Amino acid sequence: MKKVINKTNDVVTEMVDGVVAAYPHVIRRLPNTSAVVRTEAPIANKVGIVSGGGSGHEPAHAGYVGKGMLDAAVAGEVFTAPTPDQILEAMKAVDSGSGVFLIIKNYTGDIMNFEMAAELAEAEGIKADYIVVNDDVAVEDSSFTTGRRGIAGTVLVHKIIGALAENGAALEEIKRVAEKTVANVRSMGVALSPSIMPGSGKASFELDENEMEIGIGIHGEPGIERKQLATADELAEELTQHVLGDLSLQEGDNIAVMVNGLGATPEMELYIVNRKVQDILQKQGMEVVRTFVGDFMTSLEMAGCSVTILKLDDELTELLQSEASTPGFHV
Amino acid sequence: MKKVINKTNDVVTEMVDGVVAAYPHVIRRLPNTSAVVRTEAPIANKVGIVSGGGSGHEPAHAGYVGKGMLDAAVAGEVFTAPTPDQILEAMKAVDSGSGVFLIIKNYTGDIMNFEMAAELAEAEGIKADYIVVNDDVAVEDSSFTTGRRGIAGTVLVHKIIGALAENGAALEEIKRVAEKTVANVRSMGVALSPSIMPGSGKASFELDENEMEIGIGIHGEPGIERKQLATADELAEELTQHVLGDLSLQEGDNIAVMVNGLGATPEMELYIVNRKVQDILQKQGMEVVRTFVGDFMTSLEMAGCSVTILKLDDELTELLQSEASTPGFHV
Amino acid sequence: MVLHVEQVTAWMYQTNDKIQSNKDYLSSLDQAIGDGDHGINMARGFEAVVSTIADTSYSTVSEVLQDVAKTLMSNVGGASGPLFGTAFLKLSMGTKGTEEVDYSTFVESMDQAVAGLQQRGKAEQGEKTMVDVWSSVAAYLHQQDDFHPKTLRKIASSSMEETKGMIATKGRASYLKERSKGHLDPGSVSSYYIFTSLADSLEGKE
Amino acid sequence: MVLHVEQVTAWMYQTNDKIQSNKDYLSSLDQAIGDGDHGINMARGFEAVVSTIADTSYSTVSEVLQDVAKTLMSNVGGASGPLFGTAFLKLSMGTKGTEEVDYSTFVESMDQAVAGLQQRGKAEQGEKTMVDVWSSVAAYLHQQDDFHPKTLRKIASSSMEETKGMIATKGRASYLKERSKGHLDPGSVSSYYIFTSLADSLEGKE
Ligand SMILES: Nc1ncnc2c1ncn2[C@@H]1O[C@H](COP(=O)(O)OP(=O)(O)O)[C@@H](O)[C@H]1O
Ligand SMILES: Nc1ncnc2c1ncn2[C@@H]1O[C@H](COP(=O)(O)OP(=O)(O)O)[C@@H](O)[C@H]1O
Ligand SMILES: [Mg+2]
Ligand SMILES: [Mg+2]
Ligand SMILES: [Mg+2]
Ligand SMILES: [Mg+2]
Repeated sequence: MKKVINKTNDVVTEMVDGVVAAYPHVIRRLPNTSAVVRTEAPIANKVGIVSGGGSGHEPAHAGYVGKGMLDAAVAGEVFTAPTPDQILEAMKAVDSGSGVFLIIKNYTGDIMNFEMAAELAEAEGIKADYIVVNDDVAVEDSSFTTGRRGIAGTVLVHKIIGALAENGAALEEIKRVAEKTVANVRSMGVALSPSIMPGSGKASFELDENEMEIGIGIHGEPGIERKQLATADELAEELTQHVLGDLSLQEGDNIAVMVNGLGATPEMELYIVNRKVQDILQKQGMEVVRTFVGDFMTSLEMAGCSVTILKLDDELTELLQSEASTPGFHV
Repeated sequence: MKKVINKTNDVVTEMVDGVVAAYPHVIRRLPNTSAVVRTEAPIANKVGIVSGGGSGHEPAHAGYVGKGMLDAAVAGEVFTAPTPDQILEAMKAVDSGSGVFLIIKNYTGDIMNFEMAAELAEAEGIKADYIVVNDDVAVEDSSFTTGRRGIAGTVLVHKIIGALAENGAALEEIKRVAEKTVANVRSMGVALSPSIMPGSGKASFELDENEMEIGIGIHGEPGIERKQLATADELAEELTQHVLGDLSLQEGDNIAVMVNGLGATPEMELYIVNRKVQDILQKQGMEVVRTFVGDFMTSLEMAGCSVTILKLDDELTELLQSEASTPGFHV
Repeated sequence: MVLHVEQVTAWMYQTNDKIQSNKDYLSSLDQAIGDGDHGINMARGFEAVVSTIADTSYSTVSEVLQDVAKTLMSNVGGASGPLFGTAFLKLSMGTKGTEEVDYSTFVESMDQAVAGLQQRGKAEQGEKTMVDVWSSVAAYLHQQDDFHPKTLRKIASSSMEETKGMIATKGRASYLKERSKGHLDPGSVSSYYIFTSLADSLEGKE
Repeated sequence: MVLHVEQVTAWMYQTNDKIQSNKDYLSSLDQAIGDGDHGINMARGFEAVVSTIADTSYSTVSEVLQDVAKTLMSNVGGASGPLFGTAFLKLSMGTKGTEEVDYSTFVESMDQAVAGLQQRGKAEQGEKTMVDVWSSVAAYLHQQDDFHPKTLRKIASSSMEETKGMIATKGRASYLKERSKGHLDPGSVSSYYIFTSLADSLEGKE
């Protein structure tokens, strides 16, 4: 395990220190927590937007704290949802009296810890509501399953909801738009190599020299198929078609696109994938309003990428295009 | 060799297509070249800023084309300086009559191709000048050597010079500030694993399971020492001290810092390094005006990072802090 | 038999010992069908539990259990943190008011713990989660009128073993569908350590 | 002997054949002391050269050499592109005006090629670059009064082999300092292919 770290137990706390040390004008760390909040928080008359989850997905989530996105991000241990008390501290720090909205990815651990935090916050008189993001079409969504996982599409939910909150929208309004956004965002990823947990030094799964896993989860959860490594065009085609297949899009629809690197894949390769993704979308008559290419929701040093499509109406388009200025995301 | 590509011969041209397809509102590709220029170029009364080099360093260089940075970037084949004719096309496309300024990294191939392009441009009546960036303190700088290599510090030169050109500065003024910037920027990197050339499928060098190479070049050129993998703090200390040792800094000096990922290293680890870098700088009484952490000048899928410090005076501070809005860099 | 403060603290020390020495084993179980952190999570949690307990003096069993719950809740995270936290919180609430806890009070509080787990995690028995061990132990306790450490161990063990044949439909292992079969559920193995440690402490081990 | 258009085009076809079949070898030489792209660069360049030549009809040697120069310049990149481009451009300029090129004209243009290389790359002999082969060949040609393909081959080969013992002080290999010793210089090996191919074409091979 070749990692640039100190003690494996300290990776999260030292990482949070390093993030705050990089952007002291944008964010600060809440004492005795691994939560990071905007320096200006709480902002009067603004609903506080809080996200978070296990670490290892950087720049998610601390990198998205700032103007037009999150008011706070709570970092759990590597691949482990943060605890309710930490989330509660973040909620308290960003609540200006207008309430707090949580953006949660659909994993059992994340939901339970964030829900408990919301209950604790409400017990302390803080209005709280939340959305669960479940964009990963690799997982079947039915009442007999735990449902689709939340992956890179979450970043676009941060963007949309962050813009809305920045405009001063009320908690109910935020909930409505969040539901609409989640209903319209879909993603799917592929892994070429696993991530390695700093704690155990173990790979999250094993792949042969010529294999890839289609539909991978961002913690190494299994996908839908393990097969021979394909070309960039074949991969782009497979991911994009899966994603499109789960969205009812029509010619001329406005969409946003994200080609997300999982950590170790060079940006060169992400752009080669994007070339084909855009080609497919153009042939289908889609109007791509905005594209994001880069490492946005990673899985430590996993090699691979994901494709996300968000279907836009006028309201979402305007929110997507409005200013966001955070360490990890700019519009 | 697990790469998300199509044909190895097509990686550069497809990558350039993918970049342009992602940001059609910011950049366009010059027909029959691998040069990318700002959509608005040439901009009246503005010196055109052109950079470039071999591919495999993404987001360098196409990612830095846009407001407040480059007017054009020319992509060579992987790790191979672009040819004079391509550079010339880029120069012609961005020249508004105010001349063109080239930012070149100090490698034999880059210098020769860019110099030839400058000669060709001057033959066509375009005023041209250039700067050679040589920030890598891992290499001895003497008249008996080819001198220090240009690495991540180049991105800060793009930023400073881009801001100056955006303000309408003349070519001579740009040359003066470029020389000052290059005289004050120093970097050093470390590799934990090599990059792999798509063309040959070969690793750029070999490292044992527990080794690292201190002072690595961004094409896998050798550094100053190969040794046992160290902790993040030890690495940060070693890189930072080398860089500081080559800059005459005094307590209270203003500096900018870049912790740059070489490609495959998770952002988490870059932040852990940054924590220590900032700690060292603070203890030495430095005023860190701005920090950049991320993948800015990569070497395909190389694991590792570099540390860059730019010593600032008032002029450079103002230029550093002014707006830059490009796909790969924001201030 | 009744439960004293000393037995309950011994229970926690025992649990911590087992968790720490099986940390890698638990993580490897989770690596097979989850994300590989269960051992790390539980080791972090119970290390915090024993350090809290060591620093505090308690007069009731309920107080010990409340500290256990709070410490797990704020140190474990993931899926198992809120679940074990909830389970111990319910045990604490169910045993409130008395210095010692008699058998029937413990059995009732176990019912509440199982209900709490199920409310939090929305899992039924048979979904290959820790609920399988907790509800089996609770059901077994109902059939007795006092603690029997040996049978308690047996029930904890057999219900843990049974998760091996199950297909996960809750938690991270559920993404594997049929492929989750043939692997033990990590949270059930931790729960097994918890109940064998209870048996140990009832037998007087410290 | 004089050089005709046919011989010069044959020279280029021969060179391309050798470069293509030694592409991986050249890259592996460059991998040892450079960045591993020399074979790829040269293969790309000479593939373009032969395709340009195949599509064009020439009346003078100089015209062929000018197309070679331009094609290498705009297809190779890196260090070797401008250098080989410059060398062939100087050969083209030095052989201008006549349909056929006689020996002394060729020798003079080789001097100009070496001077051009040195001006562009700032390298002297002994710095472990292609200059070592080009200047050795030029010096040898001066000692003769006609082409001797076999000795030409020998000189090209020995000067290429000599780079093995040198420490690089120019180009990417210079970063290795002493460690560059014991490796052939890739650009010198390509240059060797160029001059053995010239010998081949002088012997009538196509
Ligand atoms: N919905 C649920 N109800 C009850 N127990 C669950 C549920 N989901 C997961 N678990 C338990 O949690 C264990 C995994 O815990 P852990 O690995 O620490 O958390 P995570 O899955 O978040 O990484 C599983 O083995 C299972 O016993
Ligand atoms: N300054 C120089 N003068 C002459 N030849 C040089 C010089 N620098 C490099 N070379 C030649 O170029 C060759 C390397 O070419 P190539 O690998 O294609 O370019 P790059 O080094 O840019 O990757 C070296 O083997 C050497 O012969
Ligand atoms: Mg986990
Ligand atoms: Mg090269
Ligand atoms: Mg787990
Ligand atoms: Mg080379």
